[in-house]
Amino acid sequence: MSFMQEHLPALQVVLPLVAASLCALFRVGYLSWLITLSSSILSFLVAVFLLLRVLEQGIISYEIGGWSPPFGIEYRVDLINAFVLLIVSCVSAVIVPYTQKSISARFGSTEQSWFYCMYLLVLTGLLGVTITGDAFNIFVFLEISSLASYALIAMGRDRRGLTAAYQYLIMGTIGATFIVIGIGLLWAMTGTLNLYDLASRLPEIKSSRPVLAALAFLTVGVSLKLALFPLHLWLPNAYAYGPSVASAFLAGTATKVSIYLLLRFFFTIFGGATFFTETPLPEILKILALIAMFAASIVAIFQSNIKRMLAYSSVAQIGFIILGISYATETSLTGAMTHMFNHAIMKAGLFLLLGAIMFRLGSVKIEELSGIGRKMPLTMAGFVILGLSLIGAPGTAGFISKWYLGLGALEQGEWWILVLIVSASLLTMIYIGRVVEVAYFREPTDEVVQLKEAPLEMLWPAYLLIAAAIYFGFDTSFSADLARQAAVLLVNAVY
Amino acid sequence: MNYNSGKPISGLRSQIPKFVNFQNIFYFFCVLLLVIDFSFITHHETSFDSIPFFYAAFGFFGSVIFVILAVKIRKLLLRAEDYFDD
Amino acid sequence: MSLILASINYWVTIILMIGGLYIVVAHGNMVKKLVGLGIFQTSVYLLFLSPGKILGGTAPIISEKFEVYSNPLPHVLILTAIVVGVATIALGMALVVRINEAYGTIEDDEVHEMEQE
Amino acid sequence: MIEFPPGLILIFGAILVPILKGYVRLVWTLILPLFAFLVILSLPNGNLFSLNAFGQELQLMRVDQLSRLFSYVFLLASFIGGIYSFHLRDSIEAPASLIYGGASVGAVFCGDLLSLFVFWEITAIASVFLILARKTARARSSAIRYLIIQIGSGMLLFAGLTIRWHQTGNIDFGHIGLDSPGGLLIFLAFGIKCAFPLLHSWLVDAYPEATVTGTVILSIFTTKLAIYVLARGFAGTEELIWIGAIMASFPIFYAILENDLRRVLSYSLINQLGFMVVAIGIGTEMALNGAAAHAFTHIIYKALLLMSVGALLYRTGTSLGSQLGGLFKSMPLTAGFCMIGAASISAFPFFSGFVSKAIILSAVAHEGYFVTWLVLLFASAGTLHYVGIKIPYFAFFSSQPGIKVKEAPINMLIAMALAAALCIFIGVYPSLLYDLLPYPINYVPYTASHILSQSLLLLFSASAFIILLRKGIYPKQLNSTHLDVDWFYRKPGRDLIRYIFIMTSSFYNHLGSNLIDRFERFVYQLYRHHGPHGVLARTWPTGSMVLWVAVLLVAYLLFYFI
Repeated sequence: MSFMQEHLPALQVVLPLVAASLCALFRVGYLSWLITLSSSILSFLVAVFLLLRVLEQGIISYEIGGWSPPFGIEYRVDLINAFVLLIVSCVSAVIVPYTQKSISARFGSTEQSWFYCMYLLVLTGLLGVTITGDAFNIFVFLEISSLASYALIAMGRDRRGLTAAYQYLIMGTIGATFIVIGIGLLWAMTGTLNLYDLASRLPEIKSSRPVLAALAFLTVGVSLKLALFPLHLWLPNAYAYGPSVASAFLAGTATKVSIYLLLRFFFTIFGGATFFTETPLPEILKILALIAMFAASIVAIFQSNIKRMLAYSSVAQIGFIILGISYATETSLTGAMTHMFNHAIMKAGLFLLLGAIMFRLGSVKIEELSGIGRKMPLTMAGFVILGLSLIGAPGTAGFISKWYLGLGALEQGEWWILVLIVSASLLTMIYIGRVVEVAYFREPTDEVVQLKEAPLEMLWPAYLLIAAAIYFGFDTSFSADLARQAAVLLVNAVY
Repeated sequence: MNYNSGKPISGLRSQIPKFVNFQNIFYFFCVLLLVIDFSFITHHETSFDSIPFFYAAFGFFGSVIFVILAVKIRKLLLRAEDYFDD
Repeated sequence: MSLILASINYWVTIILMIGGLYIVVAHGNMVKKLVGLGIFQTSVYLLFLSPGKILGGTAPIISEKFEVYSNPLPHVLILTAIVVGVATIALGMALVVRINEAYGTIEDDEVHEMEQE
Repeated sequence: MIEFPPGLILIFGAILVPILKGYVRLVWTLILPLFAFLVILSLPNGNLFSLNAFGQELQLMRVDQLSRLFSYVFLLASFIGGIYSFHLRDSIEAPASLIYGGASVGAVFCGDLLSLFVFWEITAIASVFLILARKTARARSSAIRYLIIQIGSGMLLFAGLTIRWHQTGNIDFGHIGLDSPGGLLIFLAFGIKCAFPLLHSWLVDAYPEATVTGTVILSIFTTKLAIYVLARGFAGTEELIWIGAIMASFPIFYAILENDLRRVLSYSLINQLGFMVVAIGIGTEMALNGAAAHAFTHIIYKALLLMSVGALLYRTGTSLGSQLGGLFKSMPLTAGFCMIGAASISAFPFFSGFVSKAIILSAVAHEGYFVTWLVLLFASAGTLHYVGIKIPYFAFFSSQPGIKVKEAPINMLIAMALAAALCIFIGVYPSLLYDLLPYPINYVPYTASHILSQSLLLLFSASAFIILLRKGIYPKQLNSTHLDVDWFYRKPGRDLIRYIFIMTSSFYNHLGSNLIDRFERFVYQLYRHHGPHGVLARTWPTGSMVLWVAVLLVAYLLFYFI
């Protein structure tokens, strides 16, 4: 047991990786699903244990292969990435039970195995990016997860999934390469790749040009990966035309991990909140975030494909998170990290429910959904609850994060930001309201009349997320308090 | 403008015979109240409501002015029924 | 001139980088875009490798005969990066093949037009 | 004794409603308010229930005389509304009304602004379903306008409370006042729900578009909740006197012109709110008593009036004054109840409106606001015209051949009878109501002077009506629209918003391609071989995205290096 405990950080990454190769090896659909399910749940448990240990004894440092840092690769778990690990593994563990039904309906046994293999590789990559303390390792894991997610998206039902995957590939690769360039420049200046070693060496040469260039490359690269306006153009198509499961998974995790990277680079490596006050970065980020909040929401209002609408909504929500980051205070970062957590729950749940509609109806065009609330009451009720949470209605998780974001803005005396947050939420209300109106207040079309409620296997994972979205709307002791502790670490650049 | 001219009030004519008695009673009450007001009751809500027939005059002329004003205002505000529809 | 020659590796890196990006932007053929992407990635390999080379240095095998060694780390890293790059290009090519099957063309404006319908 | 926010009884109880059918549903929807009422009755005064959430201690049960009074009347109205809507077969309206009522009761007991905000938003969201359930295109677009404004009010409240919290460190809901930006925002939020002049258009826009029962339910809660919170937070705010005076007077002009009887009643709702707002602005104990009492009686008689017009709409399919008339013979009971409601709102002696309005008028006169007093007197005379006479006259007495309908359904009649009985009962035994008022009161409404002055006012005002009608001066009922403040956002505002949306989305869509266009022209100069159909002009996203990458990179580099 103590052996297991000691190697938990490695297990976190190795488990899904091994499971992925097993899937590729056996190529039996159902077996692969079982493997995926068990490894997802196990890695969720590992993440929980890691979090508990971090809370108990502080930072865990793990030396891969016994090579001590900064020469070897170090896995280092602190509160910040333990939190993100938990988000990623939790979303994954909830989604896997759902996948069986929707994937087996479309793919043969072998293809299913490949799907699960890719899914697990994405998971591996995301967990790896989060847990590793080595800059180059970040790039490798990032590419593992990205390559696998391109493949996942290309498995969509629509041929546009292929072009979406291709676009995503081009953009993702450029983003990753930018990150490598940034890392390369930092390495050239300091001679180390260990994040924490970097963090201790950088302050002396912080204002030298290569370091600033590295910062620019890292910022752009990560912004691309996290789909910050205007670098988000790959995201809507990718989420809209990929399989619903992939959309749910990626929406819940991939962008969150990229945001984590941003936090890690900005706050840990470049020295916490002081770095923010010294550069014009917060202003740029704030403006981009505000544009994202509004432009993407407005575009979302005009979408006819609900998956695309939600994808644009993701861009807007990322805007909210980045807005919180741009203030770089304890409260605003708490808001940003809580929103990361809440948004992962809400968006994953929304995409799962849409997947259920897609499964039954074969379309998620808004005009084809009229009256669906009567035929799929549970699905649509869930959609409404999560929609409310997305809007930020009190009593739901979404409210908590916007509350902290608003407070963060108020602390800086910028009450008008509060007004903007509120108006962006109103825009959210409009696009969610459109769906609700069509689903409940229009007469069902002939196709809709024949529908049955979504299968239970697809509903309960979604409802688990819905329950979480409500629960975290009332009990903030887990999400917000943990986020606050993490925010304190970030602001003070403790590592 | 394509609104109907509405229902004419002329229908009232046919009903008035039924109301004749009622109307007389109504007017009788008006006069009776005026008399009572003038002879027995003093009002003291404000300084000026003890002026004789204050309430009656206010009620009557207030209403007349109000209705005439409303008719004038209507000229400004009146639009077709489907004005807001596209 | 000597300034350029002294840091020739960086100049080459920059030229490759810009050239690669330009191809990605300017060419509508999806395969050519991937080629551009490849060139862009290659520039990064150079960026990492060139500072690792020390003139007169040798392979980092400890021996009494040599005192100056090249830094082995970038080679290891770039080996990984090349693998990643190859995988990316391979996946990209696979996607292009599938796009060609689905749309009958790999010119992105034609594909785009078909998607708009 | 159950220490549990009583509003939640209705909210949670509503979940069961869609499952239930027929009489079981009726009994359930009646038991819920009854049970909540008994719970509140058993509660002592004080802060009874607090909850830790959002890092704050939320007071969910502040029980005192004022909150008791409003909760009683809300539950009473819910009860009557439950009977009235018995005939409904759809599964949206009934639970929505219960949740709406529950949230209003919940809001009344909130001891802090944050939980108030929560219930505030629930009322907004639950109520919009009552409008949407009409299922017409007009109702749909009206509902969306309504929702946006209601949520907007909630957001203002939220912004106000955060600012206030930030300044004072607590979010207790006591007296707020206008002297801080937070207080101002909260005032505005309350003002929207209270239909302050210029902020009132949502009410007359949306209420007449709701369903038959929906309008009745809507008229009960939102605005009276606003009166309650104003009485709590802004009692004695001088500005309210003027706002209230305007509210009491301007709607009478619209009400007399409007054709849709439900819209007439919506305007009259604002006019009656005006009386309460004036009383709150005066802020003495007597005035606040008057506001509370008037809110109580008003809820009942306004519901009664809307129920009777709703019954007409239900039977005839229209509520337009120009298409109704002569229904006295076919719907005599409804007509009778309607006239009781009309007498109450016109404040005839021995009807409920009289005993509450008299307190307000006396309080206004007592504090020496003579102009306000005259305005309110004028508004009272107007009320008689547009509701007291106009509604019964055009609905039941003016002749209109060809409409032969049945009497209203029995459940509607029972509901109306209950409300009508209450109107008379309170009018005759005012002490029942006075005992419930927040402050001790020894007011005698039935003095000879009061009765006489009110009778004179009403009778002579009525005689003016008769004369004007005969002379043909009285405005005709026209199928028409009368412009109100909502014109600003429904015509130029809507066009502006459309324009902005179109501009943003096209800007957004073409941003990439335009930039590339420019870039292409630039490149074309340099490299002629690219030709006129240069690939750079293409809009496929990878190209423009990569360009964005480059642009941003350069931007960041510049910013960092400077």
